[in-house]
Amino acid sequence: AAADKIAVGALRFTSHAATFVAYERGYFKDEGLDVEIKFFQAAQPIAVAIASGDVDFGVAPISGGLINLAEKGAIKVIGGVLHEEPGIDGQMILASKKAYDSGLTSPAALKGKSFGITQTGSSFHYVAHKIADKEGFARSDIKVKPLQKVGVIIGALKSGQIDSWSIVPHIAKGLAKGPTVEMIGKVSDYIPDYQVTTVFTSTANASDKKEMVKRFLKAFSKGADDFNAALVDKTAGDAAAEDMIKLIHKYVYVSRPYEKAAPSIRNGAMRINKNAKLNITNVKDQLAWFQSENMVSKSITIDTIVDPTFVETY
Amino acid sequence: MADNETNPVPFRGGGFSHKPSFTVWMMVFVMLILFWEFGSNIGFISNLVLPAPSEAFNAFLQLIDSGMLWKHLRASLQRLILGWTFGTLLGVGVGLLIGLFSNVRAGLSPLVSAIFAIPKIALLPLFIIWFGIGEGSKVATILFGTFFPTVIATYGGVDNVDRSLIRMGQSFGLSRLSIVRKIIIPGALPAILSGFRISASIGIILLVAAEMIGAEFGVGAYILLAGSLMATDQLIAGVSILSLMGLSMAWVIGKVENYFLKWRV
Amino acid sequence: MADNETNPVPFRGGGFSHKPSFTVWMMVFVMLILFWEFGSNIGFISNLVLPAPSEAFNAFLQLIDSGMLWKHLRASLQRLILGWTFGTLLGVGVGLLIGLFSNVRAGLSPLVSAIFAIPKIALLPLFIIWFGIGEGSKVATILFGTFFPTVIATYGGVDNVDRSLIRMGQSFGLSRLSIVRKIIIPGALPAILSGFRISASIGIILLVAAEMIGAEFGVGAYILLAGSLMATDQLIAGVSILSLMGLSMAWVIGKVENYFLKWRV
Amino acid sequence: MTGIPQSLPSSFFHFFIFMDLQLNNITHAYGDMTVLDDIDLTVSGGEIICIVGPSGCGKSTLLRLMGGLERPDSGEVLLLGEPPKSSLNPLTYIFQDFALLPWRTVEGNISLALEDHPISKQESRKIIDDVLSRTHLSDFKKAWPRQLSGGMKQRVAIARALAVRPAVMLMDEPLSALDSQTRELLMDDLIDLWMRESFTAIYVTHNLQEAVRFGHRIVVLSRRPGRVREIVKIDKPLSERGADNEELDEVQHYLWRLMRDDARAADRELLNG
Amino acid sequence: MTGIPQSLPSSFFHFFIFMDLQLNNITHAYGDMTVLDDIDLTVSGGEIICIVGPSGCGKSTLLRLMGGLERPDSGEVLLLGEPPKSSLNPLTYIFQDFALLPWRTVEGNISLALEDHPISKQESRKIIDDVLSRTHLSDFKKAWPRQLSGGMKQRVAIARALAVRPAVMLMDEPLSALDSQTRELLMDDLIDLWMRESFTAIYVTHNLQEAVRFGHRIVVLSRRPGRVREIVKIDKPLSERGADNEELDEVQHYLWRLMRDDARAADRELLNG
Ligand SMILES: Nc1ncnc2c1ncn2[C@@H]1O[C@H](COP(=O)(O)OP(=O)(O)OP(=O)(O)O)[C@@H](O)[C@H]1O
Ligand SMILES: Nc1ncnc2c1ncn2[C@@H]1O[C@H](COP(=O)(O)OP(=O)(O)OP(=O)(O)O)[C@@H](O)[C@H]1O
Ligand SMILES: [Mg+2]
Ligand SMILES: [Mg+2]
Repeated sequence: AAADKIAVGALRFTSHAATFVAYERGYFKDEGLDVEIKFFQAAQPIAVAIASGDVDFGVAPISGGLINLAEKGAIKVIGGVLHEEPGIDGQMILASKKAYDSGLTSPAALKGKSFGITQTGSSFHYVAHKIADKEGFARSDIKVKPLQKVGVIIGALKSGQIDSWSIVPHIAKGLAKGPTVEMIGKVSDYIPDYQVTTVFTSTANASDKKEMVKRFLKAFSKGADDFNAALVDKTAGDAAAEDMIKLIHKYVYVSRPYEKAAPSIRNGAMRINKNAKLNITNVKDQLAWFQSENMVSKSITIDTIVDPTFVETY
Repeated sequence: MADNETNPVPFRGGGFSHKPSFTVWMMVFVMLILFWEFGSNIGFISNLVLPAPSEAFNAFLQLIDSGMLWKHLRASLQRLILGWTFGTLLGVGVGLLIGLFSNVRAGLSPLVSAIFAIPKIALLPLFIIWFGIGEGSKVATILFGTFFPTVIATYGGVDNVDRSLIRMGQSFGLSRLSIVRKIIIPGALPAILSGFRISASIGIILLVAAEMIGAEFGVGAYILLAGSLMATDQLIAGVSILSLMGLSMAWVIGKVENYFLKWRV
Repeated sequence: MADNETNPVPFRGGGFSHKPSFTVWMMVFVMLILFWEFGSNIGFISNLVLPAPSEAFNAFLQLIDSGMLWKHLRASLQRLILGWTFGTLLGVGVGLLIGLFSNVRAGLSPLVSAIFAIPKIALLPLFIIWFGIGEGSKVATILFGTFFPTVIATYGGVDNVDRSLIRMGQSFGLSRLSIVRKIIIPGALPAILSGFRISASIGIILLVAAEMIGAEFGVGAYILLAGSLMATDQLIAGVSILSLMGLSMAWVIGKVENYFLKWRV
Repeated sequence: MTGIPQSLPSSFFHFFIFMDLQLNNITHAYGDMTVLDDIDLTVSGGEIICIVGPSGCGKSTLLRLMGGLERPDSGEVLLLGEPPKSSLNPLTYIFQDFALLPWRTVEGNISLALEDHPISKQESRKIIDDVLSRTHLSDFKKAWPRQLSGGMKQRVAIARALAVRPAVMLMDEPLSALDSQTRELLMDDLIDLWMRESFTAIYVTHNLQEAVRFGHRIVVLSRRPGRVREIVKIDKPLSERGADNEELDEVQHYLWRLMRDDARAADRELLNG
Repeated sequence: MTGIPQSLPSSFFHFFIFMDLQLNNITHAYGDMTVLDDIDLTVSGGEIICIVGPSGCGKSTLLRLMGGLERPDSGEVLLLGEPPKSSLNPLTYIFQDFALLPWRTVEGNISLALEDHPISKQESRKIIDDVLSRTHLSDFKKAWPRQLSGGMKQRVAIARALAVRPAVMLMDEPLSALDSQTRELLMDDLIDLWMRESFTAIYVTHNLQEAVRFGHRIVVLSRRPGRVREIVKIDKPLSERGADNEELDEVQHYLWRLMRDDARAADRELLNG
């Protein structure tokens, strides 16, 4: 039979590596999928493109937009991708040197401080509120500052215009090495088992082409396994790691020479869930948070968002 | 003498002038809204991204009810008015300099073209460093965005002023300043005002970019949030507010034109 | 007869015309770059967001070396040229209609002000639905963005055409079309070309917005990526490419002006 | 001594047919300032009517009404007879302020009037060359209007009007910016032309000498609001109106007195209130 | 019957002082078309020079050079004597194309010339009222230029020039768009003015009658390139130059023949190639 033609939306980030690996190593072909990767500059348009039928699969964090599109019956979350688990470096909480010197040495002191986020309703926003909840002060006591872009937040943090921020480890470590930023905590202390990103598809695919979706997830997981083995668990040896970095460099940091790109790719590697299993407990928590912040309708249930029939959930 | 046919001289003149008609505009507007509502209802317009106007209107009512409208509006209007006023004032000033002095033109006009083409969004990190994440960077974004089109419109207008009128001014020994104030600026005014129409709209558009940075309130912030939540009814409500702002600015500029250009036919 | 003082008649004329000077521009440009480099090196300009020009230049060289420059440029130029050409053509057309017909003006000119003020970014989801994620939506973004300022510049220009020349055309029994082609368009041309300068820059800016949607290549995509990777040197390199594009467009429009407006002083 | 250059194609102005123009009770006002008050006038085909009157009395306005460029507030302007086929633009103006397109050369300004008609390129070039040589502008074919002197601009306007072979000419001070000898030459030219083709003309002028030289009838308008004060008929054929003609001088003096009295009355009014 | 209105403040034109103007070897070209060729001319203070010459011979260009609006390619224009203190703008133009600002009313166009000087509002209003009444435009104080007839525009230009109390007037066909009686009135006005104040004037005209009426000397320019062909001096004082003056008629005819010969020569040249 002729291969199914599908399009996968991706960003040029290491977190999308599973797609690239599955594509480069022919895992999609093995499953009879003729994949075309379509690149985007932000996660949001991928969701819209899936809703409009231009793209079949995408990887993105749970966001208000995703939930609302799901509510409209356009998309379904079918699996998990990035995940935080104990024992592995996860997202870190940072403070500007200025704030640190004036007493912001642990997340408990965040009350009344400003916290950088990209957008209202983004994962950074969620993290900030979870910290407030756990430390026992009102969410509104953390002053979130939407700054749109990671680069902008970094600038603002370094120059002390915001007091704090949370970010993936390789960026956090890089920043903390400098003189202007200090590390003050870990996100995993506040959100254990954080399901950072998920893989999703259109509702039509999830309900009518279940078999094709399964094949996609199979190939995708295989790519994830290779990636984890090469760069996260480092069980595959240096040569495999090198190969993996070279493969990813075709898609990420392309405009930089390999020597410069390699460390960034290596340090940026985070675990991708095996078999795309999904921490639905955390997804529920995220949904509840969106609902408590009035960003999505209170009547939405987890079933509206997630189709749990494809992968293991817990 | 040939035949006896008698005809009135055919009227060939007239035309090429305008009577404003509010009815026509209302008709167009109402028809558009009806078409849209109808299209949404029969599914001809996908509800996924473009909700029916009635839904958007509901979102708008909610915005009023919640009392947020005024907060958003106040914050945005303040930024817009500050940024636009200084942007256009500076723009007219620099445009005049470029229009008047060969050396300034040679040095600055390529610079204007070069910098104008830089997306404000790419400059946001710089703006934050320079102007902070408070009101400064927001006003600066709008100021920057309205400055350049005003410069171009102004020096285009100056270039188009009738040189023989300038010679007349010189012959009466008018100071250079007087010539600029009394001959060049009024002569370039139609072009400058046309530039204002453009810069006003650009200023409004840039509210969204400006309010990307640490804005709690503001129509742009409201739209950004609606966009990231894919709350299309709110998005359209927010966008409609911007449209209304655009309409109001255009209306004001129209009045200003009527007043200052009444010497034209 | 009073005294015997003899003076040449003081020269009062002249001025208010332009000689282009490439040297002045080069001086300004080189000085700016030197100032920037110097400022970066002594730390006066924070390296945090604005790398030294030399670093940006290195990133640019890398871009050339990797052979990506041409791919990015080709993709962007194609979108820009298509979008800008159709945007301005349509804009001039609609601008003429608004300038010529009272009813069209009454119906459309408020619409133009209303829609112009809508940020393209808010429309992106719509564009994806309507035009897909291929070239269509990218070209549409640029087309949309350049259309509105052109409309405004064009009807501003039409309004400013000397009515007595139109009467002359009518007296010679010229058809309405001829009057438009031979009197109104040439008369409005300075304003239209000035509008082109503005719309060209806007088109370039919108490359970034346009290439947010599923663009693999393109200067805008390069800038977006550099921004999200915080690669400021690449960001500045990308922005410089846009600047250069802005400069080139301005240069071309300058040549077109020289040709079509040679009847002016 | 001058007249039409020999090179003029003989068929060029052949098909002039008379067109009558009739003005009934024309009244016109701008705002609440009445400019023309109850003007009645019939211009027979082939007749030249000169209109004289003080500055601002409504002469140009009257021409605009006749040419259909403006609509009278009341009254009507009627055209009797079919316009001749050969005429490209039966009712043709020469504007007081020249109305040249600054973005077209001299040549281009003239061809503007021809382009809407089914004329071959070659023919049109011939017409342009002819009218330019008649107005002594051949050297300035490619010049922009801004490069022309005042008189030259006026001559371009005349050349453009001649190019369309008008059946009725509406001339608004067509020679005002010209020196006396150029004026004389062009006047002779016009008279020669009329003698061969008998076009109809309404000729606004403030030069009484021109008026008595050129007009079959001379309409004297009063101060604003313009009323027909008197119509002076001159029976002498145009061909016999050389310079130094006693009879014409007398008419001219008569006209002059007529207008001076009007002016005096105005002054008196001014003094008394 | 006309002259200066009684209301004119007697001190108004009191301080005219003579200024001499001297042109040495003036040559000027546009592109490679020589327009003025080796013009030598001295204008004494209080003298009125009329310049006549065919259309396009360089009269307006000469005025521009004298007024410092353009620089001659070679030669120099010298000014002898201090401009009088009372004069707001010693060298003042009346432009051939009026050069009115379309965005200022009649009043505003005149006040334009006054605003740069330290004059009280009241005084300036007085000056404006005076020059407007002298040009019979008082009713049109608030009118826009587009609402004026051709002649009225020209009168605004004259009024504006009079308002700045010039010591030297550079007049480019200042009466060309006016009917004969208005022209006569303004001419009388100018002559009266000159008799009281003896300003210097360079008066370009194509009306020979005006030239012999107004000029102490009449400079006849040849066809382009403009050269001084002849300078005719008229000794009769201005006050005695009424209408119907034999002597003046003779000069006028002499000038006319002079210029016609030039024109004929031109025609002959044209015919011979
Ligand atoms: N700016 C210019 N550029 C090029 N040529 C010019 C310019 N101004 C004038 N000329 C030319 O110079 C010549 C003299 O022009 P000028 O206006 O001085 O004539 P004039 O004697 O005033 O004529 P007229 O009586 O018709 O007003 C003309 O042939 C004209 O074409
Ligand atoms: N568009 C207009 N709007 C208002 N008033 C006008 C307009 N056009 C002309 N007028 C007025 O109408 C009157 C007659 O003007 P018109 O141009 O017909 O005079 P004219 O007889 O041609 O004078 P001239 O000999 O000075 O050219 C003038 O008083 C003028 O102010
Ligand atoms: Mg008139
Ligand atoms: Mg002249």
